[in-house]
Amino acid sequence: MNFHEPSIDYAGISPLIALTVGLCVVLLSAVFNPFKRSAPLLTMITLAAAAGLLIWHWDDPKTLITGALRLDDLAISISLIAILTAAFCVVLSIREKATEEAGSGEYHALLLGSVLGMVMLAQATNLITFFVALEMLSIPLYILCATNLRREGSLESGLKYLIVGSVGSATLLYGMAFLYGGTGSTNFGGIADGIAQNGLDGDPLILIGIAMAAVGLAFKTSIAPFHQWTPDVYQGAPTPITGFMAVATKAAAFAVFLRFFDVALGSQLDAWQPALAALAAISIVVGNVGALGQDSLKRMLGYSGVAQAGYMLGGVVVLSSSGTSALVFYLAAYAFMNLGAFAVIIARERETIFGDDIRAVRGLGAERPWLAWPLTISMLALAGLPATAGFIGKLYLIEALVEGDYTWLGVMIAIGTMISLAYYLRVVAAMWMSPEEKGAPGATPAIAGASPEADPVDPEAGRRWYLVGPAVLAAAATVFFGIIPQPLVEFASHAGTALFG
Amino acid sequence: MEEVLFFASAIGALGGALGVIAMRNPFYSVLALIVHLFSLAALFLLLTSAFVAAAQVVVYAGAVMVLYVFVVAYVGGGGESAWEPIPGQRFLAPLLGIALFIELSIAILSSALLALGTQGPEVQPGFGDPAAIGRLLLEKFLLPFEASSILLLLAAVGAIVLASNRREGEAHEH
Amino acid sequence: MSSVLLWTPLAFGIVGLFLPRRIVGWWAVLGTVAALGVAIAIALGFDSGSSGLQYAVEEPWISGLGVDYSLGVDGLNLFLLLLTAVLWVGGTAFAALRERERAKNFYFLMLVAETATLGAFLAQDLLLFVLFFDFMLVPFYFLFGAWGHDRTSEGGISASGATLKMMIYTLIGSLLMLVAAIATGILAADGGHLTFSIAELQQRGLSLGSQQWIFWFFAAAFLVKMPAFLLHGWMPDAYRAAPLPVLVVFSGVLAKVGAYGFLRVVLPVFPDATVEFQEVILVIALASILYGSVMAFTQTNVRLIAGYSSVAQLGFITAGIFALRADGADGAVLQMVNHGLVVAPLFVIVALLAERTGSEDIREMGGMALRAPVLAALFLIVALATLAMPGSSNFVGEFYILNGLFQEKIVFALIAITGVAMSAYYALRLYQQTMHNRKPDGLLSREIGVRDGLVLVPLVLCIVGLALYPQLILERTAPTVAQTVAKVTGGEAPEAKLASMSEKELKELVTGVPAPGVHP
Amino acid sequence: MSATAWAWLVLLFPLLGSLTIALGFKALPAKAAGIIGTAAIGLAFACGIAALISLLGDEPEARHHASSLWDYASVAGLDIKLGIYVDPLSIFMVLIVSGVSTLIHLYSYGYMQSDEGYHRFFSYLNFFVFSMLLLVLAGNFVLLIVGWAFVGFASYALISFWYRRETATRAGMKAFVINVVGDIGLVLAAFLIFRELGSFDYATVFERAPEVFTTNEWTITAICLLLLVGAFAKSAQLPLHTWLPDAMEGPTPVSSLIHAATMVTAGVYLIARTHVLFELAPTAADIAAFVGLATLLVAATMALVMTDLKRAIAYSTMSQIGYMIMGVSIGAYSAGMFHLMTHAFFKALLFMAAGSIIAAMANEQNIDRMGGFGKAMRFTSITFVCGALALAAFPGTSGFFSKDEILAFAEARGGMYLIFTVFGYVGALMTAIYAFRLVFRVLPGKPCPEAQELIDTGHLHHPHGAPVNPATGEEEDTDVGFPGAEHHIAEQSLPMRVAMGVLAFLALFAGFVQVPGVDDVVEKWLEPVFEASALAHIHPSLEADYIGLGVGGVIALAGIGIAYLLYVARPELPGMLERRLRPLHTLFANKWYFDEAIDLLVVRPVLAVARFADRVFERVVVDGLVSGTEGTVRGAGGVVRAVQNGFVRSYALLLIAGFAGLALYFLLSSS
Amino acid sequence: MNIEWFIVLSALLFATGATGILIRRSPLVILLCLELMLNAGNLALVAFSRMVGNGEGQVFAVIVMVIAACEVVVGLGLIVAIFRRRLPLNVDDLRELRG
Repeated sequence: MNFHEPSIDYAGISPLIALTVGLCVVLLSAVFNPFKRSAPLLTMITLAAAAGLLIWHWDDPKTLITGALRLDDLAISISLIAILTAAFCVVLSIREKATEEAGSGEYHALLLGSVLGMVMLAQATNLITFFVALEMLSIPLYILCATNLRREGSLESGLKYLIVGSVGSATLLYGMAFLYGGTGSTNFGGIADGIAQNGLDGDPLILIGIAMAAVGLAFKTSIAPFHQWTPDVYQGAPTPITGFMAVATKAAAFAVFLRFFDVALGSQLDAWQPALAALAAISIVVGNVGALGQDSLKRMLGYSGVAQAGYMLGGVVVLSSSGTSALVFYLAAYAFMNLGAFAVIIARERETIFGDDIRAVRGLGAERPWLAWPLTISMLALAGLPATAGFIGKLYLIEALVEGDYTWLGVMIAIGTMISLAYYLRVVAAMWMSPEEKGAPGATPAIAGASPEADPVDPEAGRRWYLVGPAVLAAAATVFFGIIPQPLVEFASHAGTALFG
Repeated sequence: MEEVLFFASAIGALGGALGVIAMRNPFYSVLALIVHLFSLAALFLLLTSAFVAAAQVVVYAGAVMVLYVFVVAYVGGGGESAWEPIPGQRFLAPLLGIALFIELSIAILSSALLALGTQGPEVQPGFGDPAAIGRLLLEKFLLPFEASSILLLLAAVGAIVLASNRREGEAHEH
Repeated sequence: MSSVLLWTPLAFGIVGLFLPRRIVGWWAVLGTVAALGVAIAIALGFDSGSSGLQYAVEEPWISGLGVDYSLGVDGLNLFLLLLTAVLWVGGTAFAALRERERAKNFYFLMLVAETATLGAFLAQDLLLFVLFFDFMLVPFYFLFGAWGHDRTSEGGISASGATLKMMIYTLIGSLLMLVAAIATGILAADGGHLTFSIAELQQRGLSLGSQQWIFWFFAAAFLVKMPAFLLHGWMPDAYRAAPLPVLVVFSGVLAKVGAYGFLRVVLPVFPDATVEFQEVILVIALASILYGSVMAFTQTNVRLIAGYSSVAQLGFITAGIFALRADGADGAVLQMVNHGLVVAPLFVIVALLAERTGSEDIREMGGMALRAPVLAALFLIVALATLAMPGSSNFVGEFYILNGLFQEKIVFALIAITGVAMSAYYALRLYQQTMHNRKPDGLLSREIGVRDGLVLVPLVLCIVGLALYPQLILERTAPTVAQTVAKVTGGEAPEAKLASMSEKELKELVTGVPAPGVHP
Repeated sequence: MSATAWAWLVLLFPLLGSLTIALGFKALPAKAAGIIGTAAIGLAFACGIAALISLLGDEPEARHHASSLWDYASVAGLDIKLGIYVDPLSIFMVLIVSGVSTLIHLYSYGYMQSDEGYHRFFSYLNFFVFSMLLLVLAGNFVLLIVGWAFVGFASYALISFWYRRETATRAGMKAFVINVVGDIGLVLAAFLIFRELGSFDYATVFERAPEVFTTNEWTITAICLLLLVGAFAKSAQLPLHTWLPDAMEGPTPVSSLIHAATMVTAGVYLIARTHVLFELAPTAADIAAFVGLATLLVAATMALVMTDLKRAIAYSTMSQIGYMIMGVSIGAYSAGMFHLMTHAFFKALLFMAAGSIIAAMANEQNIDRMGGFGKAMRFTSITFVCGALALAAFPGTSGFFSKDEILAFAEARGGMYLIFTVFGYVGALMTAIYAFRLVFRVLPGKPCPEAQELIDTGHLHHPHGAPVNPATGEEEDTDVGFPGAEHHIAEQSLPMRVAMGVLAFLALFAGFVQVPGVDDVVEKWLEPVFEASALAHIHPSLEADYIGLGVGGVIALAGIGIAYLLYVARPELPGMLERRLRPLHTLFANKWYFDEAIDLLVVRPVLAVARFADRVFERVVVDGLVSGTEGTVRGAGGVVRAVQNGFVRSYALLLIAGFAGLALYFLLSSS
Repeated sequence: MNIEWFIVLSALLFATGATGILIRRSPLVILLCLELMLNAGNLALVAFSRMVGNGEGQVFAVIVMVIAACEVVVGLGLIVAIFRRRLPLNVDDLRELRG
């Protein structure tokens, strides 16, 4: 029998290769004692290499291995966001209990695996690749969430994530099956053609397929009503992982969301556009009202993540170049805002007994300005106040929405933002407008953050470079792109044109 | 003849599935699943996909289920109480199941896709045999294939991380 | 020049963060003075004849989104800029005379606030305007919350609560305005080149349908900021929470931004909707006047008396704008400046009184005029200006406003003018209860100190100066205002024509009735 | 130098005086303040004379000049200049105002000496004179309003001069608010004038009015009525008069200057000034006249029963202004102004005399406690009597001629206007009675303790404790410059004597400038102003004049007689009458319940609304708006969190349910 | 035998699996139910692959099996970890995180 080896553009898949190799190396480093401590470093190198290789392909789109992947600026920009987030996560994981629990090597290997999945997902143009990548993204996360083995919350979050997540992917799979059945192809392009050829425009089979695919993706991007895992998992997971999840997963999922719904299902726009718009509106409301009065900061950010996902979904709904650009811009901004916040939360988790409870940041303004300012900026940015990247992002999104005749969704964003002020500013007020919380060590600890086996308090955590550094960096970026957004806008618009010529 | 086989295995699959969700004791559920899997394999054969059927039997009924049995044996599969703490769940769950089934069937039956009503086109003999699938895996779907292997690796690592207790000691070192 | 004015305070603020905390206060004052200098320079170089933009700056900012960094000065904002600069000097200096913790942050925020406010006045790009308009709040949020007064002991709410309320309340409008602004740009561009330049948008124009909803989104933002009747729920708490030096600039300037927004954006860009909703807005304005006045004379807290009186005052200003006549609008602009100039010293005085009596309740004050005649005299002048005593510039402002309203909508004018009578009562009551009548025991009445005097007296001198020569403002404002109003009423009134017109023709133009005795 | 230049100086000096005293209150010694103040007004008077002379230089019909310094507020077609208008009428007023003021300053120089607020007093006083002169010289309605409001403020400041007296501050507030109401009337009138005539300038307005308006057209009537609101508020005509009696809380010189001689006559001046408009709106003019008449009578009745010396005189002021308003409204312009002048003299005088008595009584104003001052304070008593005579229109005194001219004119117009003549004489009778009621109650009879002390020792000091406020009985707070124990007795302070002396002379003899058939200085002088008016040319025949004078004289004597009968010959009679006419007496004594009525109709409703707004509306609606929305949002949050119940299975349930819903939607939307 | 029969059957299995997840409380059984759902997907894939006559569906199915295996492994690992932590093996008792 004859076997034609497929033509493989190794340059094109070099980022994937880099990540894979790095993954294996890191894993091995865990085995050989001399390198035990080198895992973070190796991971950083891997990420840097991958990033470099991706940037190398900036602005020359190509299709790889028999249409399994499409490496274009959308994919690259999203991958870069994911990698950046991962890098932050690595730094923030230094001295994190979870790494010791899981073993530094394994921990970082899993992280890299997840990143690999994201990078692949961002490029996927084929149902099978899509599904595999999605799973490769998720499964390591299921594990990572649970890596703080001594904490019930961590395990619980892992299990919840696994169960609900698998239901999501099963649904997605089933939807894919329908789409494949309807069109006889697993390629996004092929699907589009199939729909046209078989005259399945608006056919129930296809539409249900779309619905199921939408559910699967909505789950990953934590769009209400498929969001319920989000607060619990965010709260339970080790905080660096939460930060990573919050941003990177969304980014990757939105990338494939855009690609899939544009390339494969663009023709069914009329059918799914209103539905997605409705979902966006729902999650804006649910996320924002849910976040009100949450004492656990991570949980609050979880809900806010739901709301933010709602805003971003708007970028998908209008399915336009500007929509895509807006979405990418927002994701980038969102990365900075969130990571800044999480960095500070981690620092406080380690130096107070309050874990991620809001009490942990009381009086921070006076006590630790270098933590207070970044957190403040993050909160204001998430609330979309001017002079931060968050404002520009909202502006960009709303502009796209109005262009796409979805002004009412823009208004929804405005309303959501109003509600969101109530909980974002609550944190700011706690930092600047209330005295520091004095709690005797061993006082009844707060929610998940510090469970019975609370980690030993490190009173200097608030001064460690690997916590303050990232926080300040993220905050600086947030403000910088709020005042000089042009470069980031350029970056994002590439992604837009990549998809819409 | 074909019909008989279909219905037989369909009943087997469905019965197995129902068994899974009906059995109080996880151990029996596992057994029910195995039944289900075997009947699925049979259905695959009816659909002239030998390789998938084979994989089904080997991977699932073989490896995975064994793993299950071990775990059940390890954690001890005590039956669960019939008490339902979530209000409305017991009532809504089946309802949703039925709704789901109805919706999906409607989608299938009301679809304009004519091919659904056929047995499918005539296929050349080699269809679905290991060679064909293998070629596809190595040519068109090389990437997913490789990727899934990496995924297996990750899963393994994860399983170790979660299940092994070697960290217990180390955790207290520093 | 505009850019210099805009960024000077911020620059000083940033530098201030790295100075020793002893001198940071005076450094901040220096910054505000520098800004004032620039503002004055601008005013001196201002060509009072023209109605066009001067000192215009236009750079692309976010080309991808069609947002430009474009500033400019004209008759509408010239004096509001001056007002801002002046009041910030006053407020900052007054603050600098007193100790406060976390001084660096305080003065940094003060200066940030000034830049933001100046930006709102200077911006000539719709989105830039919205951006600054929203951003103004942020520094004040911190200033109120972190340095404000907790009223929980008095059955009120905490400073952070009050400021949060204010924030959400005012942003409700602002965010809707953001959407509306974007919609304006896109609908106006209608597929073509996207721009948010206000001047450009005026040319393009929108369909009545879209104007109608956009109008209300903008109106919401501006009315809340003022605040207008029914939307003023945030004001009492915020005013009671705010630290007084901050309140000086806040109530002096920020409220005006709302009114200014109507003139700058709403009238020229949404003329049809403006005409359509004229009465509605007028009704709101009237309600504000009456309600504000009535509330002002039931209150016993000095801050609230001032607060509600500004509700009434802003009602007058709005009414003047929506008389949609040149004189009404001229009066409105003049009155914005006047009100800023009276309310600011008013709060300085309130601060001084509070320091002397340890209370802000007029029932616990009185009889201070004896030992503090100078303070009393200054207060008296301010009080009289507040009640728009004829002979004060405030009177001229109200006179123009009411005249405009009277000629256009006589009934509204008749109702509005009752507000004048009430203002006489509450303003004088405020003065009497504090300075006159029996002096409660244990109240120490002390004369105003020289350094505080240096803050207060210049402000009062501004009032007196304007009282003697309000024309100073009117003549520089008139051309731009005439043009703006002409946009709405349709009549074309470029300044060239205005200038060439004889006085009698002008009267015809304005009053509409042919001036008797003119027979061409 | 031109008349206008002098006029500007007239304005300048009082302003300068006021500012110098105000700014230099620390540096200047007390006496200096008094001297500067008096001098400033004196100079103003001198400049007034100069202006008069330079006016005399022009042809009678050319005796009006407008002049303006700079554009005050002149854009968008409202051109408002800082301009004055000089003509015989304004100069006439200038002379009265500055002249009387000079004397009163002189008086105050002595009277206020023991007062802590000496500087304050003089700077206020100068400021008042400046405002009043601004009012009369204003060249357009806006400036008129400015002056109008300034005098209002000055009177407020001086009424509540002793600002730690609750009664004083309250009275001040009352006066101010009522005056603001008046201002509003004027402002509205100005708007209407602008709308019809497109200008605020006197010259333009009076020139165009006849062309634009037809007689009694509603607009012009409205304008005049609005002007009247202003006039009534300022001149204490019904029903806006209630502030005037309370205004007596102020120091006596204030009462004599502002609330008798000058400010309160502004209404009269206004009507005379805008007579062009009023003649176009006869209805309005008649309304004014009737109000004047009503005030005249009502006030007289109150003056009959008042036991408070100053308040009694205040009511007489109201009543006299009633005459003037009546006069100028029916067209007796020069007569009205003439009465204004004479009244300024004798009323100022009366107050001064009363003042020195009250001072001697340590601010006791109740005439029941007085008596015997005839012997104790001879000079004062004489001047007091002179004033009373003039007020009672005793034949030959100034009041005699001026009051009579008005009534004669009314008679000459005939028809309905005879009413004014008849009731005018009724008023005159009452006037004579109450004037001499005061005289007989205060001067003759058994000396009261103070008087006795004065007779014995020749000077006064009050050992008996701190003074109390006669109105409320609360102890006075002396350190606000409330006159202390030591008092200056008019007799012993030269400046006061001079002032009173001069006025006494004028009160007696100023009438002779205008004796029917003999000379008519005032009328001649004012003629150019009113020549355009039709009414001004109506002249009572000479005999009519003399009959009138006769009647007037008789009535005056009768009144004095009655007063003598009641208060000297048969002192028990008043009590009897009082019991007989109980209801009438209570009505009069309670000032016809005007205060109560206003309180009930205006003050209470407003306060009720205010309380409602504060207690109910703000809490329920305004805050409700907030808390309502907030509640809904928080409630929604509660729901979301309740659904987030931690059961992974219910999460899955929601997920699948969501999918089912979505699928349903898609199925429905499928073709 | 027509294809739609197979698909409808798969739908039925899918629904069954879903119901199972909703009503069972033992994580072990829930994992089994997940398998049911995935298998339903597989059945659909294979059936469709037969219908359209290309092997892609079958390949997909094979890969899904692998993935399913991975999920099972991880799931079981979690269960063991939970067991180690002496926590009840009942998803209803794992609700420290909520609200």
